[in-house]
Amino acid sequence: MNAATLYGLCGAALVGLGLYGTIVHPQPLRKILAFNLLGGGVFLQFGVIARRGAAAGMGGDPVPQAMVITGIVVAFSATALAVALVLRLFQETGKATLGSEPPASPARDGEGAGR
Amino acid sequence: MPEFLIATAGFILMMVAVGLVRILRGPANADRMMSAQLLGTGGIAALLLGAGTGASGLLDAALTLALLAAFAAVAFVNSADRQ
Amino acid sequence: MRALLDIVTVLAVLAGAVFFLAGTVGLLRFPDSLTRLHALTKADNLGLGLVVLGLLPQVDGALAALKLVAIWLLAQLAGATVSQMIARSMRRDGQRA
Amino acid sequence: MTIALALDAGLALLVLGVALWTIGAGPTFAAVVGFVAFGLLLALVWVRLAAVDVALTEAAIGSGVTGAVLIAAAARLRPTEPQSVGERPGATMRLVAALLSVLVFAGLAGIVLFPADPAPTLGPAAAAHLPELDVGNPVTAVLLAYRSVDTLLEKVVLLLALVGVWSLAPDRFWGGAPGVLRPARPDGALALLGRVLPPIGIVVGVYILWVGAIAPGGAFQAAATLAAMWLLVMIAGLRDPPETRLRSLRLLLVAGPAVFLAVGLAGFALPDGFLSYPVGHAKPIIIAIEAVLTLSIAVILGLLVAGPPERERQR
Repeated sequence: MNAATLYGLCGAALVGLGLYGTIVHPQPLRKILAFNLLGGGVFLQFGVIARRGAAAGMGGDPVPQAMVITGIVVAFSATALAVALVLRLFQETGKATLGSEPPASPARDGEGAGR
Repeated sequence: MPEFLIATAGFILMMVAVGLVRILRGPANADRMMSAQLLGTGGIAALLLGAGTGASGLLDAALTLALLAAFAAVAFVNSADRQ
Repeated sequence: MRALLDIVTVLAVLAGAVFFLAGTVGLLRFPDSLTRLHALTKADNLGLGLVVLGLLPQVDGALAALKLVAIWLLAQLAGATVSQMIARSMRRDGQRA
Repeated sequence: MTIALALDAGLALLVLGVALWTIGAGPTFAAVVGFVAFGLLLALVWVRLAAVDVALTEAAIGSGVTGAVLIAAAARLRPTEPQSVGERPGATMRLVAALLSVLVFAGLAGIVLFPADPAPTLGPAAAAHLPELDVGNPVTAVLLAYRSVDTLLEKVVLLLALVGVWSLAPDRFWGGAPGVLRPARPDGALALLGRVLPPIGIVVGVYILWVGAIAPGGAFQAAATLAAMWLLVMIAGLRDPPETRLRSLRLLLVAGPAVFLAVGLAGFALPDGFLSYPVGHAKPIIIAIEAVLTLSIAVILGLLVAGPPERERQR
C-alpha cells in the first residue's frame, strides 16, 4: 500500500459518494455539490495516474496534471452556470425543485426556516 | 528534521480535523465558519511545514491559500448575515 | 550553530502545535460562540506565528523568509477582520448560540 | 516513510469524512462549509501527490471561488429548503442508487488496485522538449505548448458559460450590472479589508503568473487570485459591479482568447502549423499569452461569481 493507491481508493470512494448524492438529493443545489465531489474523485484518479507515471526527475506525469487543471476550471464554469439556472428557476416559480408535479403547499410551512 | 516537520504537520492537521466536529455540531453558522477558518490556518501551517522540508513551490501555495481563505471567509460571513 | 538553530525550530514549532491543540480544545469545549471565537484566534495568531518563527532558520534565502513572514501577516489581517465580522453577525443574531 | 504514510492515511480519511458530511448534512449552509473544507483538504492531497500546480488551482478555484458561488446561492435558496423535504426519493430508489454507487466504487477500486505495469507516462516526452521551450515548469509547458488547443478551447468554454449566465437575466436587465452582493458598512472591518488586501493580492497574483514559467503557478491560479480580490472590493461595497454592456469590459473578456487564437493562426506561417511557436522565442510568447489570458480569465471568473445582471442599464 503506497500513497498513490491510498488516494486512488479515496478518489474511487468519492466518486461513489458523489454519485449517490447526485441521485438521491432532492434539492438541485445539493445535487450540484455532490456532483462537484464526484468530479473531485475523478480528478484524484488522474492525480494517481500522474503520480505513478513519475519519470525524468519529475514528481509526476505533467500531462494528466495539466488536464486536471483544465478540468477544475471547466468544472467551475459548469457549476456557476448550473447555480445561475437554479436561481433563475427560483426567481420564476418561487421554488427550486426538479419535480415534474408542482408540489402541494409545503406541509410544514416555515418550520424548518429557523436555524 | 524533515521527519519532525512532517510529523508536526500531521499533528496540526489532526488537531484542526478534530475541530471540524464543530461543522457537524454547530449550533450556529458562526461556529461552522470558525472551524473552517481554523482548518484554513492549519492548512497554511501544514503547507509551511512541508516547505520547511525543502519541497519547492509550497510557500507559493500557502500564500495563495492565505489570500483565498480570507476571501472565502468574507463571502461566507456576508452570506450568513444576509439570511 | 546548525544544531542550535535546529533546537530553536523544534521548540518554536512544538509551541505552535500546542497552540493549535489549545485552539481545537477551546473550539470544542467552550460553552458559547464568543468564547469559542476567542480560542480560535489564539491558534490563528500564535499557532501560525510560532510555526513561522520556527521555520525561519530552515528556509534558505532571505526571499523565502520574507515570504513566510508575509504569509503570517496576511493570515493575521484576514483572521482579525473575519473574527470581527463573525462576532458582529453573532451580535446581530442576538447571541442565539 | 511510515510517518508520511500515516499522514496520507489520515488525510484520505479526513477527505472522505468531510465528503460524507457534505452529502449528508441537513442545512445547505453547513454542507457548503463542508465543501469548502473538502476543497482545502483536497489541495493538501494534491501536494502529497507531487502536483503543486494542481494544489494551487484547487485552493484558488476549487474551494475559494466555487465556495463563494455556492454560498451566495445557498443564502438565496434558503426559503425553499423546508419544502424539498417531502421530495426525497423512496427507499427502493435510494437502495438502487447505493448499489450503483458501490458498483462504480468497486470498479474504480479494482483499476486502482491492479494498475497497468509499467505505469504509462508521458513524462520523458514532456521533459525532452523543455529546453527548446525554455520553460522550466512542465505543467505550464503542457498547458501552453504541447496541449495548447485544450487550453484555448477551455477559454471558449469559460466565455460560453458567462454568456449562458448572462442570458438567464430577464430581458429588461440585459446589459445592466449584476446585483451588488450586499451593501456593506463603509466604516466596518470589511471595508478596511477591501482596501488593504487587494493591493497585496494583486502583487501576489502577478508573482504567481510570473513564477509559473519556472515553478508551480500560472495563468489560472493568478487569475483566480485577481478575481477574488476584485470580488472582495465589490463585496466590501467599495466599487459597484460594472454594467455588462460596457464595450471595454467585453473587449477585456475576449482579449485573452483572441490573442491566443491570433498567435495560433500565426503558427501557420511556421512549418508546424496551428499553435506552433518559432524556435527560440517560445518563452516570451508563452508569457505574453499568459499575461493577457490572466486578465481575461480574472474578469470572466469575477463575473461568473457575480451572476446575471440584476439591474436595469443606466442611460
